[in-house]
Amino acid sequence: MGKQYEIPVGAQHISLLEPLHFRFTTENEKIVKTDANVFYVHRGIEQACCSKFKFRQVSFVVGRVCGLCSISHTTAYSQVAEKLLKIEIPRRAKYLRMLVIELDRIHSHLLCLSHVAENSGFEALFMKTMQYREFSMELLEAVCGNRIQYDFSIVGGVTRDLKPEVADMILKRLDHFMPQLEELIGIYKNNWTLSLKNKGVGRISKEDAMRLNVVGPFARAAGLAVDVRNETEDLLPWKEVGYEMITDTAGDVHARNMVRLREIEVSIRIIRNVIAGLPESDLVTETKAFPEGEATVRLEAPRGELFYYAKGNKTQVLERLKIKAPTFSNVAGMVHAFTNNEYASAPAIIASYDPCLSCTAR
Amino acid sequence: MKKIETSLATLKNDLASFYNPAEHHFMVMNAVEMGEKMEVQWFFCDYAHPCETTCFFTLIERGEEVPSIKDIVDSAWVAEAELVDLMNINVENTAKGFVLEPDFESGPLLKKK
Amino acid sequence: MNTFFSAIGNLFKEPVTTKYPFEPTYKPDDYRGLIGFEESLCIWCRRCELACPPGAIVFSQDMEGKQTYHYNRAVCIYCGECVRACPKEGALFQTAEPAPCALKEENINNGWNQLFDEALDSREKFAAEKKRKAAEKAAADKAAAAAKKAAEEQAGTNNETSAG
Amino acid sequence: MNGYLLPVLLIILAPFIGGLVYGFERIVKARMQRRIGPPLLQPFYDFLKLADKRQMIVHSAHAFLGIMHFVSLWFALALLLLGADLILVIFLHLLSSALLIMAGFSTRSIFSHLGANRTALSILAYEPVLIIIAVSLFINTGSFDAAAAFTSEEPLLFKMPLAFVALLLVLPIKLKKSPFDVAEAHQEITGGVELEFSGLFFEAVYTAKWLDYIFCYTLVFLFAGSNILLGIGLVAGTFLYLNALDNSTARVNYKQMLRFSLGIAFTLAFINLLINSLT
Repeated sequence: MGKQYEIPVGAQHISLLEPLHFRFTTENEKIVKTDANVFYVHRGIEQACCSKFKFRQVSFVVGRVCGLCSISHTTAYSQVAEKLLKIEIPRRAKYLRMLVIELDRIHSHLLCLSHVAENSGFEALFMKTMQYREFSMELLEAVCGNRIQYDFSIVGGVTRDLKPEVADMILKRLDHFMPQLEELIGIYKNNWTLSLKNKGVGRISKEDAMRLNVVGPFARAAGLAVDVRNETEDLLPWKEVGYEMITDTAGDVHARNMVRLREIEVSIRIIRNVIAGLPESDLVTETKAFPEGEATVRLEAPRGELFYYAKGNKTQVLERLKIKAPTFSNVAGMVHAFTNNEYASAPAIIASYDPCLSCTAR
Repeated sequence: MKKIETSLATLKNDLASFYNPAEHHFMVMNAVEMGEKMEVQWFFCDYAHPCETTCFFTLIERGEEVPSIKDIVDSAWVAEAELVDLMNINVENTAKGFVLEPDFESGPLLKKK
Repeated sequence: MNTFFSAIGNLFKEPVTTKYPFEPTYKPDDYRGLIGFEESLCIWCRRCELACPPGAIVFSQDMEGKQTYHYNRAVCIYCGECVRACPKEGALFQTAEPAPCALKEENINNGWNQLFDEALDSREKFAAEKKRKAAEKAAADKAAAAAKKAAEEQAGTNNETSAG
Repeated sequence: MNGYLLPVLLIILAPFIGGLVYGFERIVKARMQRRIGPPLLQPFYDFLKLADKRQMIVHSAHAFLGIMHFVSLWFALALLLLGADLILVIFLHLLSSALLIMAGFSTRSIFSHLGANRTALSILAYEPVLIIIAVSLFINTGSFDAAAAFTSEEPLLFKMPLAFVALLLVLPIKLKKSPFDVAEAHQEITGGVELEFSGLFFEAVYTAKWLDYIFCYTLVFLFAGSNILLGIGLVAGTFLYLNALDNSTARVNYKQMLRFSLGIAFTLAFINLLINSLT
């Protein structure tokens, strides 16, 4: 029995992008116990949404909960508000929402993959992934007019239409990206040193994933088939545009990388189908009603299941808005999966969870 | 969304008979202010397609102790700790100070009087 | 192994990074940039101010009732909600021009807060003034009416008396 | 006297040349990642910027050990360039690393401790290989002096190619390059022993890295004997190899590193030694 060391990682650490704090108890650099504190950035967004902002403005406020999954938050909120207002949005708006969500998923997954590479000590792959990610940012800018804060969904529909030349540009860029994606899959799959760092590391079994209610690619890599796109179809018709569940069985960092890379392929397919089958209709359903009653909405953000609960009281301001971010569900699983790993692989494991603490703490 | 009313006394029995880790997925806990009382909610959903969201809820007085469901749902401690700090609800066996600093004024999400 | 040789191969390729401030980056034609305002078309309904999520638009009003449009590019989130809310085509529009950086001298945040409060104040004052004027006018009207009535009554009595 | 002019000049200019090598390496690395990269003199700009920083020291012994690390490394380099006994040079180099390890353990920072720990482990990984190279040198030239290698007519590379391969395998450990940069590992232990140094005292550790470049490339140069063109070729090849390797691998953990260097590099060097001593 070696001497126990306590290694604090965070709230500021080179390998962390987000303000979270882990305290690892290690024996000869082997982690035996983990404590976590993930709430460093409580911003009171829920309180602001229920007091300061009108319900139509809230979709812009919740977009600021997170920079990466901005569109997921705005869409989820818009859907919950539409449920409260009891309106159905036009089909074209649904398709456009799916388009932007999937483009966003590509860029979020590539960002996560690049950070896994960086935290494994593979700076060149980080640079390469970031270089290949640039196309998705430009496409989002072309579609939404902004690189990060899309402000694309509003209550009742979407703000902008997809211009034909932009649609052409998306298809062209996706064709250009396909060989690059193949190259990335090759590197992440076959690079020997990277597999030393990633294979068998940060494992979570399917039973533990189920017991700890893990969501997103984290759960799918462990073989737990949980994806909101597979479960709900009332709000966005995912199956119509070629959604397919991606799972792996290993449950380690490598499996998470592979799940993300293959999900990018699925996203590309969805985007192509959306553009091919874009229905003609209005963009927004206008209504003069006020939100009333209770409603919940689930949506698959890049990191997993996003859950919105809202309660309206027939005024401009909501009574209560509850946001559950994907990382919130993963906290218990995150803490669990560190045990019996080398401290040296801890940064790569953290990055492979793809934690989004701004979402979690709100 | 299916809403099932329960009470503090029967909550644990209800959840134990309902919750099956292979079928259901615990999402989050939530509390809504209803005047003087508070509505505490436990959200579950299915892994199946089409999925159904189930919500257990109960009305409590302010300051009343809510039983913890940690022994039924393993990952519930995060949601419970969040409610304790943000909504100032008294949950069994859960200390303050996970979501906010321990010396922070508790209940920032409560409506200002 | 492939990565090893591609790393050496990369030595002979152009860097993919752009020298951003010195050469332009990609920008779509309909980039969400600064909000433009055409005063001659504005109908002063203030719907943009109500719609704006961060409160980057405010109207002040002087004592004659003339309104002035104020816009803060540092508070604006370029969502275009004001343009959608505008009932008059062309009065508000979104340009593709990115906002310039805010300088310290502009005092853009505190100055804006002050301006915002002052604008609301000025409107309240105008409303109060209007109310006061209306009340005055009503009082004057009432007085005038009363005077007229009195005069009429007077005249009536006069008539009566004259008649009598 | 004339023969000493070049080594002495090299010794005096070593930090400066090392800085240039480092600056050039940053450009090459950036190009390998398809970036533009910093200007060539960036290490010196960093140096000047660091000199301007507020100096905070953990305790005086810590700062002193940092400076001594630099001084002893320079001394080891000087002896190597002057052609002194290779065993002496290697042990002086070991001493300089030991000083850094002591500095690392003298603070209370956990990252500094881990860094010192890992530095000690990496010494365990590369030092045996260096010693075996020195012994092979003795067998081949009849002397431990580095001067014997510098003046040897036939390049040592042809006599002990496996030892050269072994050296190439352990150099990433010494120069803290992927896949063996466990001692520094900024994503894990944020620089390790360097973490607690600041300002002017960090300069010592920072510049010592530049000296390490010169030290390692001189070791490579040793294999060319008196053939200067071959020597330059070897150094350039090694430089390219190190950077390409750095850009195509992830960091392995210290156990894998030890297994690799003691299992493969050490064996290679040892086989070479056996062949040399038998023929």
